[in-house]
Amino acid sequence: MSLLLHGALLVVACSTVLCLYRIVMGPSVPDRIVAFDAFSTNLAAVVVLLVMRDGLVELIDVVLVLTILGFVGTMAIAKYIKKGDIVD
Amino acid sequence: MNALVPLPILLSLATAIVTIFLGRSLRGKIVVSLGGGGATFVTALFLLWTVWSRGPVVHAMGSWPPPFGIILVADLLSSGIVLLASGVAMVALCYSVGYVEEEGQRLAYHPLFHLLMMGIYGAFLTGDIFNLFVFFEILLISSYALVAFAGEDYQLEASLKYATINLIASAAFLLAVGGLYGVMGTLNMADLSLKIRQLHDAGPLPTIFLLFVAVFGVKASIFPFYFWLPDAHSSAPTPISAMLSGILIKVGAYSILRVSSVIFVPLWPDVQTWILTLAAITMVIGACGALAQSDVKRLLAYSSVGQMGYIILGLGIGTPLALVSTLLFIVNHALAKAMLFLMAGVVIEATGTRDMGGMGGLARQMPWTAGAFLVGVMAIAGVPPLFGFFAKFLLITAAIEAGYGFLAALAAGLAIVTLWYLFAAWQQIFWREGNGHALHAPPRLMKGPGFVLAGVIVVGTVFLNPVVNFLRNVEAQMRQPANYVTAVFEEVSHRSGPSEESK
Amino acid sequence: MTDLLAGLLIVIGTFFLAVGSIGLIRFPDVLCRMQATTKTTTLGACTIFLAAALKFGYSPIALKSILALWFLLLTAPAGAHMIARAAYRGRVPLATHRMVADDLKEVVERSAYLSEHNIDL
Amino acid sequence: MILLLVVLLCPFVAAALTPLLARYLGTRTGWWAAAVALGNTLALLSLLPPILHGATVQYTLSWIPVLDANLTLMADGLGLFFALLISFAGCLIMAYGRFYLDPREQHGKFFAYMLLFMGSMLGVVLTDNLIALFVFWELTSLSSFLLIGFWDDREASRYGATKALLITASGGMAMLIGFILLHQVTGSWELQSILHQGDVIRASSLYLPILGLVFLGCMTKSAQTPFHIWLPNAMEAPTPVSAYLHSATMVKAGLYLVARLHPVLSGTEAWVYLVAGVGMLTLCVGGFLALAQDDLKALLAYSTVSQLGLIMALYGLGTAQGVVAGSFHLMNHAAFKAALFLCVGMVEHETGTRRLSQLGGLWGAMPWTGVFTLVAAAAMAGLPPLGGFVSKELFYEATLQVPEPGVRTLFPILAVVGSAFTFAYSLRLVYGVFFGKPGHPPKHPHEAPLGMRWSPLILAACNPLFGLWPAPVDHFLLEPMAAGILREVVHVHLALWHGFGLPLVMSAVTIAAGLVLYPAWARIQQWQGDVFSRVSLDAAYDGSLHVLSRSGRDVSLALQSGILRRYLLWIFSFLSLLVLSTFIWDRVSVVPVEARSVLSYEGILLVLTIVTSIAVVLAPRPLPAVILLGGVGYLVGILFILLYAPDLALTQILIETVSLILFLLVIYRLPPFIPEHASPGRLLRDGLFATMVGGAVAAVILATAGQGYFPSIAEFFLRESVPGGGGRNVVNVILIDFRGYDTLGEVTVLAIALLGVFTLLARKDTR
Amino acid sequence: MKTQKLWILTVLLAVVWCFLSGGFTLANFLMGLLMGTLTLVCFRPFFPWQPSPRRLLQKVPAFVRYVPRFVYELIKANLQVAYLALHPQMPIRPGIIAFRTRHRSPLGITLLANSITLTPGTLTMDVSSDGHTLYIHTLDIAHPEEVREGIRQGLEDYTVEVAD
Amino acid sequence: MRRPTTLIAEIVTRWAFPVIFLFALYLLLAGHNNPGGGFIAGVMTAAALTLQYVVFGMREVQRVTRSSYLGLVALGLTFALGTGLGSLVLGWGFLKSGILHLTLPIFGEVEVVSAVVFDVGVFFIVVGVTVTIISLLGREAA
Amino acid sequence: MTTLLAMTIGTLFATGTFLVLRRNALKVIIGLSLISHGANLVLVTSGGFAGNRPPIIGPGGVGYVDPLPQALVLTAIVISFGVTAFMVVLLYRLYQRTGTVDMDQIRRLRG
Ligand code: NA
Ligand code: NA
Repeated sequence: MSLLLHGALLVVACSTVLCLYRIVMGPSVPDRIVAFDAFSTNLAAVVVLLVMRDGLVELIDVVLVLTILGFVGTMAIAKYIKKGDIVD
Repeated sequence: MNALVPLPILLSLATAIVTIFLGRSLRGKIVVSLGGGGATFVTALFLLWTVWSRGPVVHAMGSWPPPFGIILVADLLSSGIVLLASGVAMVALCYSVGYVEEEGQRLAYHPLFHLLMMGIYGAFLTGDIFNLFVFFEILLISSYALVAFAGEDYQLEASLKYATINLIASAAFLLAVGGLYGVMGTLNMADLSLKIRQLHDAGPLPTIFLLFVAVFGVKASIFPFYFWLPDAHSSAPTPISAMLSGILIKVGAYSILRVSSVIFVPLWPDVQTWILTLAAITMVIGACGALAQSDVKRLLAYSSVGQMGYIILGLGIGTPLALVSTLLFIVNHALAKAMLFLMAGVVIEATGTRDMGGMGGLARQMPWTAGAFLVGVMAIAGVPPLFGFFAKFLLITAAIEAGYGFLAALAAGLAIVTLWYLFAAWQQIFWREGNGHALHAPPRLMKGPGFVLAGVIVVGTVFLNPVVNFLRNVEAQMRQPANYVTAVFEEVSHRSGPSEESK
Repeated sequence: MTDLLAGLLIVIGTFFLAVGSIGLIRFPDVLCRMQATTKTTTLGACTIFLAAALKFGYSPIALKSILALWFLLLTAPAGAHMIARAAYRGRVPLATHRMVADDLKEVVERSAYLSEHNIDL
Repeated sequence: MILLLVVLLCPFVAAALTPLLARYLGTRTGWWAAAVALGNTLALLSLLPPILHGATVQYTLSWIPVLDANLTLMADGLGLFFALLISFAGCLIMAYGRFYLDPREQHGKFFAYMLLFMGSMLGVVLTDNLIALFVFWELTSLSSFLLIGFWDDREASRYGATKALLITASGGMAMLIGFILLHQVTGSWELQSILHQGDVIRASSLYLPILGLVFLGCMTKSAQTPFHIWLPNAMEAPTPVSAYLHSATMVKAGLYLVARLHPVLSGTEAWVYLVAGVGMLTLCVGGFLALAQDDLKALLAYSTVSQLGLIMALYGLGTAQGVVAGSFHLMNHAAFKAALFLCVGMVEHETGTRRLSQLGGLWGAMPWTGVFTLVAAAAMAGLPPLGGFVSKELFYEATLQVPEPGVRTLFPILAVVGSAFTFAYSLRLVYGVFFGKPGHPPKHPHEAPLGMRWSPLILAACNPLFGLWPAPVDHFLLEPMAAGILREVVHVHLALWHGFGLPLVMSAVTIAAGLVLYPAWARIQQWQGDVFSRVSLDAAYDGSLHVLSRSGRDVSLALQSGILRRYLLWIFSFLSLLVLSTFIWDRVSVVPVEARSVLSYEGILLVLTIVTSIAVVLAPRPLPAVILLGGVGYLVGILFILLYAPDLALTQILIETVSLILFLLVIYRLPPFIPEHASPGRLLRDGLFATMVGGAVAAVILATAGQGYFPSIAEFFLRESVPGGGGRNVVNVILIDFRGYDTLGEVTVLAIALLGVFTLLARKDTR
Repeated sequence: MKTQKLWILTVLLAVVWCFLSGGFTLANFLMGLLMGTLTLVCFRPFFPWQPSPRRLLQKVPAFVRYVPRFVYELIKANLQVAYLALHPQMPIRPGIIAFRTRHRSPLGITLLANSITLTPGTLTMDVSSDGHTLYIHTLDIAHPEEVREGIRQGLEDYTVEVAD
Repeated sequence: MRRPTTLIAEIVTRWAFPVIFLFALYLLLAGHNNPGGGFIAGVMTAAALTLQYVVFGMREVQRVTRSSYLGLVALGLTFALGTGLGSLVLGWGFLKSGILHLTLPIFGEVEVVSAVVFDVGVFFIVVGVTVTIISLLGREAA
Repeated sequence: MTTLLAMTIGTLFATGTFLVLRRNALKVIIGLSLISHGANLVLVTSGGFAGNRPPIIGPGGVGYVDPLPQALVLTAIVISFGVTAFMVVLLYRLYQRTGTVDMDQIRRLRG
């Protein structure tokens, strides 16, 4: 199980890197937001995996927070992007 | 009695809260604000009296014993400077009532002022290095807000630059605190003092000490960290300029004094050369800047840079005499520079310009203002018999005695330059033929405070002996960090709170 | 048994997360990329949440995982919808050469026209 | 004796009262001031008897005993002489001033300053404590500043005031350092004690610095070449001020101090060469300059310079004879020069001009003034039977008996040359004003009012008195004074007729040479004009101030460029320099403590953080930059999880989201990133700086993190959290209990931020 | 106002509270009721939705039918995306189609829209201001009407029963 | 009236909001024993309110809440200062926390820590500050 | 861990510094945020990495990491948030009044 979790963490961490690639490369702002959203979801998964690996009950709140804030953040960015900002 | 120690801080906070609650009621805000300032001043008096008669007083927050809980320590140095700060603050507050426009006072002026004071008192009183960071931030952010208070372009600009530079300093502060904690495992200054004395190998502590000096140097506006000062001090609303120049920059000097006299005592030689070098450059820079100014507030601001150079120089020389001179400089500059700013505000109000070229001939219409301004000019320039002279005199003596002939000569030479630009400024403002414009009479509340400070300077000169004697006691107490440490740890045995019961 | 199931779910979840990210990289325009993330990334995360719930049984972790799962399912589509809308209205270049239909174009152009001329219907 | 204190404080108190009294007294304020001075004179006279018996009068008022800075008052012959001079001259000149000042002038201010000066000057000569002496010394400079600038609407007055202040204060500063060194050698600030330690001082390695620095102070105050340049500009002051401060008293403060320190500093070659040398030089330079002046007050100013040089030279000879001669000439000079100033004042008052080129033939219109001037000028020229003649003879005699061989021939020659100039300009003064062609003054000349004539009369009358009947002077003034200087009993016997000798020959030569020089004044004037238009000490003074202020402006403009980035470059580079220096000089070692290895995914996350933060830098627009910043924040939150800090992770992620929204709300209104137009060189430089900062920070971390020289206090928190704080989340218990004070501060910061934002946004007006 | 009907919301919130506090105990539930009430008191106007308990009960069977259908579509969707994302040629025919929905309640529209987003190849992009037309981005359109029909039968039939 | 966002966003937000707020309350109350605390709860609440602003628009939310958050800040500061001063007046020194052990019928053994009041003060301040700043800026941006 | 973290923090400081040295004031503020992230990480790093469970007292009470730096960082995070918020608004106002965010043009105060 621990090995599996370690592997899973590795894969998800790499997947996070891919999200980052999209955040950095865009090309458009909505691309970045989508990537950002995926990024935070991936991070939530990372945390859950960590929780499972170490049995740290205390960290589970972080998952909820990440999920919630991913949503809040996405909504906010989606609302406040300007036309001029959409395309780089 | 120990409960007296946190009172200046808490009173300021309470005053701020009440003034927030008062919403837009102008009269109520003014009454509460002045009342709170006055109460703080009285508390500070009591505190100093207590410390004078009983020795250092320590208050453990939450009754957690040091080094675990945060403690506030009132020794002669801290309680003395708290009194000084609260006095100047009271004067500046009275001035503010006449100076700050009604809308500003209805907005957040009063709470911000008291929160600034809270930060200042906290920084002076705390005995915990991280808590010092917190209070620094309190005083800094309120000063950013106050500098930008009237919302003019140049104020916003000054505030932004001021904040940027100080944010970097804050990061460096955290770096230093982190380093210190990593090495020493504690944050309490007294505990640090004890532990550092036990060390045989200083390890990375010199690095940390220098970082602290640099961080506090930003607050004290030492070269090359002073860039924010001319902008911020000249742009702020006048009573805030008075507070910033009079009191706030002293926090930096005070903190250097604290960490070097309590915590890093054995490491002093590692930083002394740096401090002396930077202080010397700071003195020169301040003089250079002041020579170039035609804006009266900017001139005063640069003069503050130069004066900080003197203050830090005395601190760097570090002999008892030098430290007494530094303390005397602090007192002198706090009173005189605050007064000069306040009077500059009066003059600006009267003439409607900050450019000294546009003033002139005011001595005829405003002889008392001219006189008070002259007292301030003399005090800063160190013209006898005012005690600014004695600060300068002691500093030069100390430098010579310690073998820093060059620094003594530099200090003396720059004193002449200071004399020159200040007297020239005074002449420009008060002499010459007036430009014939009708003067706008400033409210009485703006003139009175300056006269009070001028009076304090004159009376202080007459009764200089008790002042110097007090400062020598302050210095003697500072020189014996053991007293400080003992006072802090005696606290443990004295207290018995609920935590004892639970053990 | 639960461990085995949880392990399986972890594998599935991880797989979908990875796929979501790959889709995010590979798809030609923002709307297609969104298709990848809203579905696969959300499902991947949900699967892993479920795995945690399964692994820890009736426990605070499980309950919170389920809550997080529910929350994710509730909000992810709404978020995607908001982004897609903003993207389209902000005229993000789409892979139009591959698009076979666009029913929204006319509507958006009309509303843009209305708002440009300050017409409030 | 407390009388001493009364005498000293009386002028100060009177000065403070004067502005108030002036409201009632109006133009009669001068009488009040003169009365104060007269009272002082009488009081001081009452001290004469004990001092004649060789005693000193003392009184100590402790001021700052902890610094040994007390008001130790001491009157001996020297001090009392000066005090009498100051009070008596003050009395006469203030009485004169009452008429001199226009009724519309600010009498209150004028006499308040005059009294302030009188008190300060009395302080200089009556204190025994060097610190107190310095205090009064500087106060005389200050009051001189205020008095020169009395007509502050005149540019020249302000210039003169500043010049006098700067030069005398600079010298004062040097003198202060000299005093400090003197204190180091002798261990005392009291002259009583210092004056006993002549041998110690002369033997000390600090002797030369002390001599040089203290003498620098005396030179500036007494307008010795090359610091004489302030005195002519000081003539912009009202004439009573010139008479009082700039001829009779203040400029003699330097002489006083030289005399006072004579016992301990003289007796070396350095003393003679320096003091007498400077004095002689000043004598000649002053005379040479005086002859060519057109402005009467400028003529008198340079003449004062010259005469002060003469006295300085006499004191510098280091002989008892020199001291006696110098003291006597000092007395004479006070009498004739003050009289001359007052006379010039009357001429100016009545004719409206001081220019020799506009004056002439006034003898008929102003006979009294003419007589006074003639007598005083004759005394200055050294003609018998006046006091000036006697003192000049003594001067010659003293120069002939210099012990130092190097100057034994030079000094007499210089003495004659200087005196010849004196003769010449005295002649020019009298002849140019009262005889010769009538001039064309702006006002129709007539005699000055009677009240104005009394003071010059008394002063001028002193001159024949000193020459014809010197015995009382010998006995009551000169002997105690010389005794005070030399600290031994001196017998003086002055006589008008000295018998034939070399001095008399020299006097004859002087008069002859003076008569030769007199007609040459116009050519000398032209020559001086030519030279000084190209090079002069005044130009050097102005130039150095100009250079100073311009370089100040250049430096501050270069540093305070207004460009934030430059400030930050300074700060960053210095911070890193400080940090890195310790790794080199203090040999701080970088040996990281590795308590934990890095797991693969942890590594990835850390690298991801690094990459993301670099991506922030590369972001092309505000929005991506802000989103990437949020990404960094989230990643930092995840790092907190890796470091087992759930509270931190929560806080970090929350704060990051809220910050993101804040940024969004603002960049919604901000313009896009402007192109930086940064050259590759600048980018490289910034990159290097950034790397240096990052490296310094990393070095600090590696050197400190987890080094743990002592066990952390954290154990206490872990132990006490549940029993003492009632919570299992130790971080939270620390936050709201153990270190609740921090948290209180932290939320206060938030509240302040809000107040700040509130204020910023409440100001509705926009550009 | 229909304050009396708020209790059902309070109970729902209490359940959420139990999830949060890590267990369905009486103490937690009571605390949850308290907190739920607090929430409703503080932000009362944010909750215009007033469910009646009876209607809620009526919806249970529909909900039970909807959930498995939804999960099935969800898994199908993911496999499809995985296939498309990993396929070397990426055989997609994207496009945006308008879809008129039978839903009239906001809740129903939202439920449908979210379900569409989470299911195969479709993503709700926009909704017309009257709420009756959904604009759906589709990854692989063979024929627009086919897609519409798929949504109608695959999801809308079920969601209409649940929430309308 | 034009919608600031869309119907879907509004409905989802109506469902999400109470959960977020409850979660915030949970973090506030659990903070002494679990991750959380006044600050975290405060920001969480602020995030929830921000979500409302974003989705429903500034005007609508202000119509609904109507309250001044500046007062909330002052109230929070009063709480924080009050707990400190309370213990100071009682002679325990500033900010001394008291612990009360209670045994209640259903809840069992409950520990009431006075410091939690302080934490609640922190909560108020954080909510007030964050929401006010965001709404002020939002009003500017609108 | 220490070394890699030191590198990470160093990078945060370096990138922050680089951004702070840009002309655009927004970049400056973003740079400051990066620097404060770095500073917060410094604090948390300072205690070293002994321990492998969060400082929440539970059964089997050993192996907790040092809680004090965490508390300090929390305070520091909040403070830097407050200051950042203020600065962002300050920047906004400055832009409103001067029409520029170019720090090379915001230089009325000099000399
Ligand atoms: Na907490
Ligand atoms: Na907290």
